[in-house]
Amino acid sequence: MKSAPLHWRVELRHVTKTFYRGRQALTVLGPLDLRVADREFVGLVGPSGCGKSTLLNVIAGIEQPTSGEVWLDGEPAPERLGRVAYMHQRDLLLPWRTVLDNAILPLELRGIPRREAAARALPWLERFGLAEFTHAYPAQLSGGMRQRVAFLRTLLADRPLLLLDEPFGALDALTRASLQEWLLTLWEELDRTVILVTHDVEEALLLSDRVLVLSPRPGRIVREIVVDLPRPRPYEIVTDPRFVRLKAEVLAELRARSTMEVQFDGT
Amino acid sequence: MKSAPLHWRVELRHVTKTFYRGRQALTVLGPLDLRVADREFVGLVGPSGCGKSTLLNVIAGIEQPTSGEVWLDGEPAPERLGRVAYMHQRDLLLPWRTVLDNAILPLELRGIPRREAAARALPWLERFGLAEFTHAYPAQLSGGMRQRVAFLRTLLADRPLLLLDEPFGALDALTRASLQEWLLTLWEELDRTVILVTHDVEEALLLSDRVLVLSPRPGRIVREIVVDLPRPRPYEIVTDPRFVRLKAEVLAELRARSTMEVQFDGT
Amino acid sequence: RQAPAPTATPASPTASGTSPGATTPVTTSLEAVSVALDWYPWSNHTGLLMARERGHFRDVGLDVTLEVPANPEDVLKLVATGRNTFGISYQTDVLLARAEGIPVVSIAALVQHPLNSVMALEGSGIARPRDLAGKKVGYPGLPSDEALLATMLEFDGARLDDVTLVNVGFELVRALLSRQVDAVIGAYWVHESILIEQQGERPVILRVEQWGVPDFYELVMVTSEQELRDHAERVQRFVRAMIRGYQDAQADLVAAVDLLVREYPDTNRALEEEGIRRLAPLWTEGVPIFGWQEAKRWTDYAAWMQARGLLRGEVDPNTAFTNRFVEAAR
Amino acid sequence: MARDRLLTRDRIVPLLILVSVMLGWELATRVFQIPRWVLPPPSAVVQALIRDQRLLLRHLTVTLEEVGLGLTFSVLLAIVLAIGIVSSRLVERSVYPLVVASQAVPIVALAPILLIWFGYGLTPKVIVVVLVCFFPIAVNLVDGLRGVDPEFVDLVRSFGGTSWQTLRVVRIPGALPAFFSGLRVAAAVSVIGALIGEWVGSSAGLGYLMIRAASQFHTDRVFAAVLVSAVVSIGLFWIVGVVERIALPWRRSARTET
Amino acid sequence: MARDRLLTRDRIVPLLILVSVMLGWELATRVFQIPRWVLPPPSAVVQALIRDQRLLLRHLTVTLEEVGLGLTFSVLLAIVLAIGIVSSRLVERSVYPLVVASQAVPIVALAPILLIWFGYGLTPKVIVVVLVCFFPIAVNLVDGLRGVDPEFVDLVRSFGGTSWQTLRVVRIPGALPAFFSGLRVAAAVSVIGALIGEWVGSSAGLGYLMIRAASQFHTDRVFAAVLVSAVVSIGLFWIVGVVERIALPWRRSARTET
Ligand SMILES: Nc1ncnc2c1ncn2[C@@H]1O[C@H](COP(=O)(O)OP(=O)(O)OP(=O)(O)O)[C@@H](O)[C@H]1O
Ligand SMILES: Nc1ncnc2c1ncn2[C@@H]1O[C@H](COP(=O)(O)OP(=O)(O)OP(=O)(O)O)[C@@H](O)[C@H]1O
Ligand SMILES: [Mg+2]
Ligand SMILES: [Mg+2]
Repeated sequence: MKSAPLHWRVELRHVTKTFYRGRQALTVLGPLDLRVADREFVGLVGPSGCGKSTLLNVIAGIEQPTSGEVWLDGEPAPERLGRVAYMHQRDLLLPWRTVLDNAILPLELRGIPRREAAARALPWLERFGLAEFTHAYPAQLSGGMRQRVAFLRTLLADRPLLLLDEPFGALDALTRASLQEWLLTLWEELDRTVILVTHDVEEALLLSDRVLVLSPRPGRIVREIVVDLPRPRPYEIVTDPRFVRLKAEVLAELRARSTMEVQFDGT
Repeated sequence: MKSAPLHWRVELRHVTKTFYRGRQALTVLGPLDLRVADREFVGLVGPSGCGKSTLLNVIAGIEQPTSGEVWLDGEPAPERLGRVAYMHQRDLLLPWRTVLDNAILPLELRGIPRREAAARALPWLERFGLAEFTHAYPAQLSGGMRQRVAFLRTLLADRPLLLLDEPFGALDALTRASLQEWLLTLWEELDRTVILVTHDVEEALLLSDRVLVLSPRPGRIVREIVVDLPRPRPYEIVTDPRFVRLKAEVLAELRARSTMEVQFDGT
Repeated sequence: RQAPAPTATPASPTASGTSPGATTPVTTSLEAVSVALDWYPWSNHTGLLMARERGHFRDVGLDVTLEVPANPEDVLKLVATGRNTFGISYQTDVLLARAEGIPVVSIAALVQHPLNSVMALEGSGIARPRDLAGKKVGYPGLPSDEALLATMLEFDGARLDDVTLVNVGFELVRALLSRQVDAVIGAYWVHESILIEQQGERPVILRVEQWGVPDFYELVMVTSEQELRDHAERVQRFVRAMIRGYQDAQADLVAAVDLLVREYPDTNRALEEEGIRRLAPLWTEGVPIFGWQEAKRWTDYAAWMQARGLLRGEVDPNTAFTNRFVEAAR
Repeated sequence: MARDRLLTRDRIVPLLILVSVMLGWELATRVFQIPRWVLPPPSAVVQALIRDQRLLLRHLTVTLEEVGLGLTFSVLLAIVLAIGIVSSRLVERSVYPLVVASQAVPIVALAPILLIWFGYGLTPKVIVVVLVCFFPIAVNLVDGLRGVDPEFVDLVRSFGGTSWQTLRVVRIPGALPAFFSGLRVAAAVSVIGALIGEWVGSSAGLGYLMIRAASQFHTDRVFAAVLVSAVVSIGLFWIVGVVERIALPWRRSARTET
Repeated sequence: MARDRLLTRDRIVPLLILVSVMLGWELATRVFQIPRWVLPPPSAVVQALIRDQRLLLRHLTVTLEEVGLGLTFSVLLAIVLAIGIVSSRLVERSVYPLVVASQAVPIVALAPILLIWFGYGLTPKVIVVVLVCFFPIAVNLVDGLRGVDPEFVDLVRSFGGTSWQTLRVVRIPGALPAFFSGLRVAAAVSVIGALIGEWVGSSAGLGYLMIRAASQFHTDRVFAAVLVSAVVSIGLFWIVGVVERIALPWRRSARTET
């Protein structure tokens, strides 16, 4: 289904990121090289605090790498804000906007008239089970509803590259499954490239062409697992031996590098 | 291990909750009766927006039910603020407090001197992988780190009843497993009662004595599943046929009531 | 930017409200001029009101607006820049202003003697300046009042150091009535004294010219040198009409106060009735015609100011005033 | 039901307090024999209020016009300044100090300039009102525009929003609560701005009336005018609150999101 | 490196702007022949500043004392009032209107009362400064205390925190940014408060100096004093900014949390 990439959608060349707290330096992203092909679906897993969100920030252009370069579409892209659709880990709904107005924000920023934008968003709100809350303010939503609005907002941004940071973390299994389907449909039919950060290894394997495992801070890619399972992948695939093997592989890789031992002994 | 309860820790008697948006009424919690025994571990699952968080708010006393009564420890408890340790769905870390000061907030509120409180909190910060960030501000933490701080804060509140709203949603599998262990240890050794809201059916089944399935809004208890698996339950139990059956049962119950169909057909 | 032309007198927001100007229909032939008043309208302004009311200004082709700036000192600046054609100011200020290069000239004396005086309350044991020794004297914080008091004290064998000066801002009477101070200087014996009486107290008044201060003109009508150069004839017409106004007022004090109260309904009538009775004689006391100024008074007063350190630099008092308009109006 | 009773109590008790303050004041003036030319008893003030009602009303109209115009221009000026200051470090460093300095220029220095350049009309009064009012709005707006959650800004930037769009979509809505704080302050002090402005040469307005009444020892009238000014201040302050509630519907709805 | 250059540019350009403002003003006074007794050219003001430096310094000390005391009391008063207002609906309804009304009382009405009750010492000036300064602080503090995220309040309540603890732990820290906005405004206007206070009757202070200089047509000295006042205003404003940065370390560290 996927043809060989004409170029790399995203290319990170030896990127590192260091934060400074006062005089204390904290390197959160080790030297990291990453290439994502056009139309590829890449999953990113790694321990909490390893720099996944930072990595997405860097790709989106919100943060600049401390060293290294980010290339987009085969060219260096020192200024790359607005070139990707980025769903942040926090939902970041603007509290003074209704659900609808939050969702259509990216359209509004592109100068699309409100009527047209709303016409485009409303069917999606319906599908995402938010129709009743079109004119509600974020403070009146449940956690999962907020996340759905943020997800919709990202979809509406309509960029070839999607960066998703834990997009379904606050959703129940079913809503999650439903949104995952949407995401896959979009990806397949609209030729998107997706980088998905998730803590759910099953989710990563179900959706991705390739899963990258990051080490604890400073985050580096320690393992690349190509998910050579046929698509579409029904949920039942989780019991498929190949799937189980891949999952065990990812978990083992994560466990091997975990800094946090499971301490059963002692309170 | 658990003896028969002397009384009900928590008892909800025909509780409902209705919100008003302008003149529009929105009943989010159907009439709901619930009894949680002392030292019981109850899991709560349900579709997003069904009223789980609202239910915990009502139990904690942050919201009053629109009708019905909440009893604690065998007595009506119209004013029950401060009687439970509640971990909200959002982390709610105070941005002007460091990690340590956020964690010891409940101790501070009980008038425990800062030194003593810090002495109590520091080993936990260490165990939770936050030692390096003791004096960092929340804005400098990753999503999962924030959640860990919020969890620790709730543990330090040191109340017999724990209400946990998606406590591990932002954590990777390993960190999550580690914290789950801590939670179980605490629960068993310190005689806590736990009500856990989670979207992860496996998590619910792994940890709980009883899993309650809520219907979509307005949330009612539509199914009660007693998890009659022996403890301790290693993670491998997920492949145990009994476990698989329970999980299927819960999922089926959820699916049966889902308002959101999985739509594969049409973009 | 230079100030706008003086003819462009702004429409007062209240031209149709309290401003008296509105009552007279303005015909196109009239020339608009304005007078900056020294203070809110009081009996000393009745001459101008009369001149307007009885049509003297109209007869000479003038439409006169009266305006009250914030600070008495600002009058001279407003006149000098042409914002106001004429202004009511003090002899002291005219000399001070000229020393600073502000080109204003006095064209008529409005009051022939000082009104500023030392006031105490009866029963305070103060009957003459030397009695002030060891007492507190309130004043508005102005150097000229310090000089006046110093002269009076020295004239009566005491010194300024013997008294405690207290700057009471603009609350002279209240400071005195409340016994915060034993006496005040800077109050008019034809105005504040009456306020004191109205509160049921009896003031003791020490007039400055009786205690060593050279006699001077409390209030004078001023205009700018520019106006004198360019519109001498207009000034002449103004002075002529003004004099007739003051003559009318002097001839019928009751009508004058009536007019004041009519045009400014928030006037304290009892105060002004008594005030004009004491003030009116001073308009012409000892002079052949209203407005006359003696050169000697100007030179003596300037010399006194210089001696007291009030006036720095060279000021020729003879250029600070002119009698030619008053004389021609005779 | 309990709520209704509470509301009523909430209205009655403050009224009682107000009445007792008045009574206390009345009594104090009598017991301590405070002369009326210092502080007239409330009874005298109310009498003056009734007696001079037409006078007060006429002068009030003038003052209200100055206040209205002044507040309008203040808001406009403050918005322009604040946006300039937050948008450009250059503007901040060169203009902000001047803005602050403007708050230290007393009327003594300003009055002659205002009169010479703008005459005795409405303009100088409006300028004084603006000078008094624009500052709290501008400072609050600057702080508000700067204080928005930086992640919201990042969000808009990540969608390709320009800095102008960031301003419109995030900073300005986020700064509105602060803006209204500033506006509240401005509304309350606008009246005194007009009173000061009227002191700079005028023939009408409550400020004019006060000075004249004070110089003639009509202290009851002074306080009647003060009372009217105070009511106007409170009224404007309250109006800002109402406008704020209408302009920020999302704040009303904010409650425990979970 | 680029950052350094920018910083330098950021310092130099405003200076250039200031200089050119000065030059423009100087030129204007010459070209349009604005008389120096209306608006002295900056050269004359600077000359007066140098000539009268000792005089100015002496009076400045007095004014600074009034400002310092006034600001201190303003902060205390504002805190007490704001906490009272947000804690009790009763206090809000009975006291807040009076607080707002206080902003409409002009000095004309106040002067006699101050004079008779407090004499001519430091007290009445400090009172005037407080009257001018406490209000913006109080309003901002009230709005700030009310504006904190209600979920934070719920959090503390759910841990059994009393309303006093909620105030201490959540409301006050959350209101600090708003408090500093108010304090900034207060700092900038405190000087003019002192000048007005001195106008009520004093024997020293920049306000006293200005009135005296104005009465003698020493306009250059008036403006030298204005300049000093402006510098004090800017200085106080700046100090508040520094204190704020120290008091709110978490705001500096706030950047994209992800
Ligand atoms: N502004 C900042 N200042 C200092 N340190 C920061 C800052 N932002 C992030 N960090 C640190 O960078 C590290 C990586 O953070 P990041 O948010 O990328 O982690 P993550 O992989 O997304 O974790 P999680 O799965 O918990 O969301 C963390 O240790 C965090 O404390
Ligand atoms: N303050 C409010 N005003 C109006 N509606 C509200 C308010 N708070 C919550 N709701 C509504 O109540 C319903 C239940 O919300 P709640 O947060 O309890 O859901 P939840 O079960 O926790 O969902 P999630 O799993 O997504 O967190 C939602 O439909 C939400 O929109
Ligand atoms: Mg993250
Ligand atoms: Mg929830």
